[in-house]
Amino acid sequence: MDKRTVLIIGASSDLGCAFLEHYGKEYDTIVAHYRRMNARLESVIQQAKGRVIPVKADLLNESEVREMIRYIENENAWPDSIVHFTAPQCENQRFNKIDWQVFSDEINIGLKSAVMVAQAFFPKMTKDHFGRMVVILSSVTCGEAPGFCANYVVSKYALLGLVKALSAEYGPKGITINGISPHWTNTKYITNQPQVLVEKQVAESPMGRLLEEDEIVPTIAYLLSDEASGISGENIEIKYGKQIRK
Amino acid sequence: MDKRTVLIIGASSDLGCAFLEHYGKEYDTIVAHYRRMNARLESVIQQAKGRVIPVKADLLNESEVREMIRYIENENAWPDSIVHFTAPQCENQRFNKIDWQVFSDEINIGLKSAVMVAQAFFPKMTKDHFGRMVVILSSVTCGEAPGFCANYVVSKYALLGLVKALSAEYGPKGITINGISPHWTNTKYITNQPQVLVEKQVAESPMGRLLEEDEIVPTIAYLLSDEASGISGENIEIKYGKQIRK
Amino acid sequence: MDKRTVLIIGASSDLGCAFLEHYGKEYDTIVAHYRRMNARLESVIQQAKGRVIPVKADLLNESEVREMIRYIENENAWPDSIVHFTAPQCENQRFNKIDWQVFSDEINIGLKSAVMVAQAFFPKMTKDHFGRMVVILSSVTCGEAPGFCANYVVSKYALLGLVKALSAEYGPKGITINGISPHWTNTKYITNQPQVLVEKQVAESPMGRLLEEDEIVPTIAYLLSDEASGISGENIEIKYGKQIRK
Amino acid sequence: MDKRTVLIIGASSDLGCAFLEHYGKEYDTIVAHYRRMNARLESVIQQAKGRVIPVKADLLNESEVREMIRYIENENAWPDSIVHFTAPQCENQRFNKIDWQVFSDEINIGLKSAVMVAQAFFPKMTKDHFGRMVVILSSVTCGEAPGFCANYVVSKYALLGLVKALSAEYGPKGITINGISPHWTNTKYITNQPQVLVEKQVAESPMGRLLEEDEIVPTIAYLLSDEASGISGENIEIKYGKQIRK
Amino acid sequence: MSREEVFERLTNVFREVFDDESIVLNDTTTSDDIEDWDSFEHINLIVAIEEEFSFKIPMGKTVTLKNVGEMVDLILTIA
Amino acid sequence: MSREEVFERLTNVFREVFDDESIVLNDTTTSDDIEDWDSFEHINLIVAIEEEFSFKIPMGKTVTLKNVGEMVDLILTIA
Amino acid sequence: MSREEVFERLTNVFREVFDDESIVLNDTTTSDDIEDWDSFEHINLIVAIEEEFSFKIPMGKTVTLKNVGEMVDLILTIA
Amino acid sequence: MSREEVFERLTNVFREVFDDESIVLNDTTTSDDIEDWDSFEHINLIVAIEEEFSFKIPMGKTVTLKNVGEMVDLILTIA
Repeated sequence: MDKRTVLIIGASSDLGCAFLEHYGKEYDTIVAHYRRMNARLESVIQQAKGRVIPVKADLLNESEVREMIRYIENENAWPDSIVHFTAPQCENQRFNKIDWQVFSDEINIGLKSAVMVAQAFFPKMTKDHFGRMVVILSSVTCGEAPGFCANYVVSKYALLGLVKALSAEYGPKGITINGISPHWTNTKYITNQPQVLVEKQVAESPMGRLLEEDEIVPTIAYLLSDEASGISGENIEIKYGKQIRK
Repeated sequence: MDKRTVLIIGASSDLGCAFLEHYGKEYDTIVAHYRRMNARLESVIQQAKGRVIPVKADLLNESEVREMIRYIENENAWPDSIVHFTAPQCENQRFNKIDWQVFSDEINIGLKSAVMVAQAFFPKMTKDHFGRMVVILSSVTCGEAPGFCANYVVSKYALLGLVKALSAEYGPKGITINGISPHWTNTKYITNQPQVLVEKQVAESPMGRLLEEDEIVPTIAYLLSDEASGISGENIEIKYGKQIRK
Repeated sequence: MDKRTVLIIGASSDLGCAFLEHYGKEYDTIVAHYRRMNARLESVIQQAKGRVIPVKADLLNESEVREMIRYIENENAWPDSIVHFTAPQCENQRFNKIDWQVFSDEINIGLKSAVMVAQAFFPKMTKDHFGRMVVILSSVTCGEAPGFCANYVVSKYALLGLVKALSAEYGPKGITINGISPHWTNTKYITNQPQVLVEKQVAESPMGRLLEEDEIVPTIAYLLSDEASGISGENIEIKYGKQIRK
Repeated sequence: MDKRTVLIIGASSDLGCAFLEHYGKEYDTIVAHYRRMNARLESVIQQAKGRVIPVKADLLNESEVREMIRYIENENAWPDSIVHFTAPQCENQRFNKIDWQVFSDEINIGLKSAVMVAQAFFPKMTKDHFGRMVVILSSVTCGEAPGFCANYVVSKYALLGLVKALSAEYGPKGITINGISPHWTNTKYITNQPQVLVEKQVAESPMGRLLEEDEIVPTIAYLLSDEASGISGENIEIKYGKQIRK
Repeated sequence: MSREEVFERLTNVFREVFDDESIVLNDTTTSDDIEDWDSFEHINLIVAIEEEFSFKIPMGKTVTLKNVGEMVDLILTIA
Repeated sequence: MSREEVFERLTNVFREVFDDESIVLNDTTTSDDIEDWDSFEHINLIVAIEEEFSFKIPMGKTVTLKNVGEMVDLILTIA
Repeated sequence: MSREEVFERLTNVFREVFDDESIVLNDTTTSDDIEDWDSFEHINLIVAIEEEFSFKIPMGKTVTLKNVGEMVDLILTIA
Repeated sequence: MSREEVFERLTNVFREVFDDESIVLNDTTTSDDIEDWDSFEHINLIVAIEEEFSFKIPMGKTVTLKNVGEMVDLILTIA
């Protein structure tokens, strides 16, 4: 690929910003979708000196997503790579207390936005015989799932299904799509989990701590690289990390 | 369990009828949901001599599902076991030609109906310290997925996620929930697949034929039995079958 | 099948005895391999009134295994079903402290005995177009493995590989082979684990207790049944159990 | 890591050479194990100008492996990274025609050599709070296994078990160990497969061709990198590849 | 704070969390005695107790604190 | 049916399936020459050919029939 | 090469591969008629036929060639 | 048993388990201070302590007991 364009869905998330801080320089154009602008994303945009095209959209609003897609097309910013970060805040709740609306919203924020974006940009990638997509899933899709967040588990599995389906369909055309499944990571995403839950996770984690952003984003960058052309349909669990000398 | 009540969602499907023909006798009460009555289900109902409570509902219609649930409660036919057969007809189609509506409908027929029914009846099962649910998934959830039916793959993965989430949450309460994933089976479900596709499947299948109903339903019956109390959150692939002597 | 013959490798284990106590009656002939006779197996043999053919062999000794096979052939007790229980006592140990001899012994007790027995009796099953084999694996083969028992994990994975390889090769011939993977079960097998480890397992288990034998053996019986002809190459985890009313 | 040392077991294999041709420059010292020297490895050694320490050993011969380890220690060439390529030539054969000796040899070449090398060098990695190991497995460990090469499937599963066991035990100490599972790749390894088999594989492969070395080795390099500290115990399937414009 | 006082306030916490006014606690009450006391409600219970007595239960204790007697002792020593 | 006739009717089938009027077929045309000829369109092509010439392509042939020359021969021999 | 000759040589190939002197082939013999004719022996059969008649069976055909009549036709046309 | 005595006997247990005569314990020693104190050695440590002081450490405590000060307190209260 001579010129590379990446589309980040959920660029305002901590992992989205971390990815751009570490690897934004590798892209000629960065389309950064966000719902609410924040200081960190703003500074990312500044440092990228004009290579970033920010796009605001509420993923729950279909017409805003269509609008976003049309805008990207008009800007002629066709992405060869897509990274899909969507972090619906997940509060623990008994299954029988969860309204269908909650399931439905998470499926729309996660699966529907991924479907719409892929449908919009995969045809161009097909013509170019090259494309990459990485979907941030979750450790809940690896092995045993946790209880009391059925909405979250279901929406992540639906996305995993999309990864599996599209890898089979687009692999022969040079487009790869993979998931990554990080364990609890030190981001604002976990802030509205009760502290006792966080401590429980930490106590049970192999490293005895939350993971750090820079233990997650390099794998995204690798999966987007030319070199990773052979990997598609995988769901890579990220669970360990650097051993900080005592 | 002294008296057993099973709820069949999609009892009018060939597998639903086959299950009742083989194992209906083991239940004191059978709640048979259907969308369109057919001759096979009618004869099942007759043979069961009054032990069957038929309930009509379009799973795409939330209020009809609520109505069904209310009816079952009023009949005091609380199920200790639920089998979820839902077979949205799946035509092969390129991903980028599939409207979101198609994804959405399959998710509503499959996931939403399973969620609503489980939310309605798991609390009673919890009080009884006993419950069983079996969700019919598909071989597309085992290993590599096929291309050109992303809607189908995604909706089955969403159901797999539900199986994983609920097994973790309800296992300690004596409720098991499992999936079974049959390969292509000789039912009317496959009739609107192009014959060449069917022949391709047959050619690639280990037995060199479609599977038969009686190679699928016994595993459902086993998972519903008292003896299977230890198995939950599993997705059992069914792929082989009887070796018919040449 | 008119007359059924089952071969139990490791019949003197608690699970082996429990299986025969519950399901021995379903077999016309039971070939019960053991290394050390014990009271429980003796009473099983007595109750079976002459239907049991006991065979002694040290699985670490190739010639004894050959001898056992020859004996079974001479007795004309060709098994249509094989259950492989082998429980090398597993002490926790750091990987770098484990001699290769320990790996080698476990592979010989487990994998080698399974290979020799399958090679001896699968050809006859092939001619009969019917055969069943169940290999008792372990929860260490499901998802994340534990540390500090690499020899145990490796030997169980080798057996899992055998299950996968033979299911593909013999499935089309009417022979199924599956694994079951129970979590910690209340048998003498766990007695030489330090109590603190057992308590740790119990604390982390979904039922808050060790599993009981009768939560394991029914699944073996199901997988050996005619009805289970469609299931092969599966590894069924057993992790939950009956909810004993408080 | 300031200075990096990699140990390649099976450096004379095509993938071993390809890895060194692409990534050898990233290592200050390369310990290259081989059984038979060949032209390609020789030229790799030359180009690396003195950074390569070649070591000859027959992995079937325990004392030669011990000798190799002692030699590496004496050279003070403690590896922080190990890549384990072992390619026992795999001829298709019916299970019941495969001598145990064949299983045993493959387990010794694969598993035993990996165990001995890891036991020798993981303690030093533990002290350094950093280590990497990549084991080349095979697509036979992903999903359904093929028939008629049970020895190969079993030996690869045993290695997969080692990957799982060591990732759990050494992950907290900063050592990662992962497997990669390439589909049929264009190397001399496949030369003694009958051409009809190769053509069958090609016909069934998503890219319609064998994979190329440079579609495999970059993932090895990534897993050895500092950035991949979070990934351990994974088995990454490599199945797709660059879409060569028609 | 007297042991009685702790019991009284703790009982109110339990009644709120489990939404059950009939709950009566004593030293020997455990998670087996209260049907709904599962891993989910346990977290809510911990959070509620920490609020009520405005202190943090040291990690590790939380997971295994399924006995009211121990809870009271802990509150008396730490809070 | 003459070889020419088969070519003519087959060309129409291809143009419909791939929705591309510019397609011209000859004996050496293969799936490599038509960008959109992937496993999905191949199924549609087989179905369309079977309809057009009202015959069934024997299984096994279908999967590997990615060469127009072979298609024509097959149609001439079987149809 | 006459059809008879092909049958004769092909029969020898089958007898060797399946190690069964009693095998007699005719146009309608299929993999169903020979118990041991499974996917593994099929590969060996293809290899042996290619050697015996020193020609290569075109890919795709190999997988589906489970009928002796077709084999003979193929050999006559290609070899 | 005096706190000093407990420290003395506990120190010996540690030195044996970790095979390191140089180990010196104090109230603030934690698993972070002893390189080899991982989940495996922790189990051995618990077992050895239970033997040395012939008492059983209540479940739940074992997992989180990674602080020598707590250990000593526990031993003094229970043993």
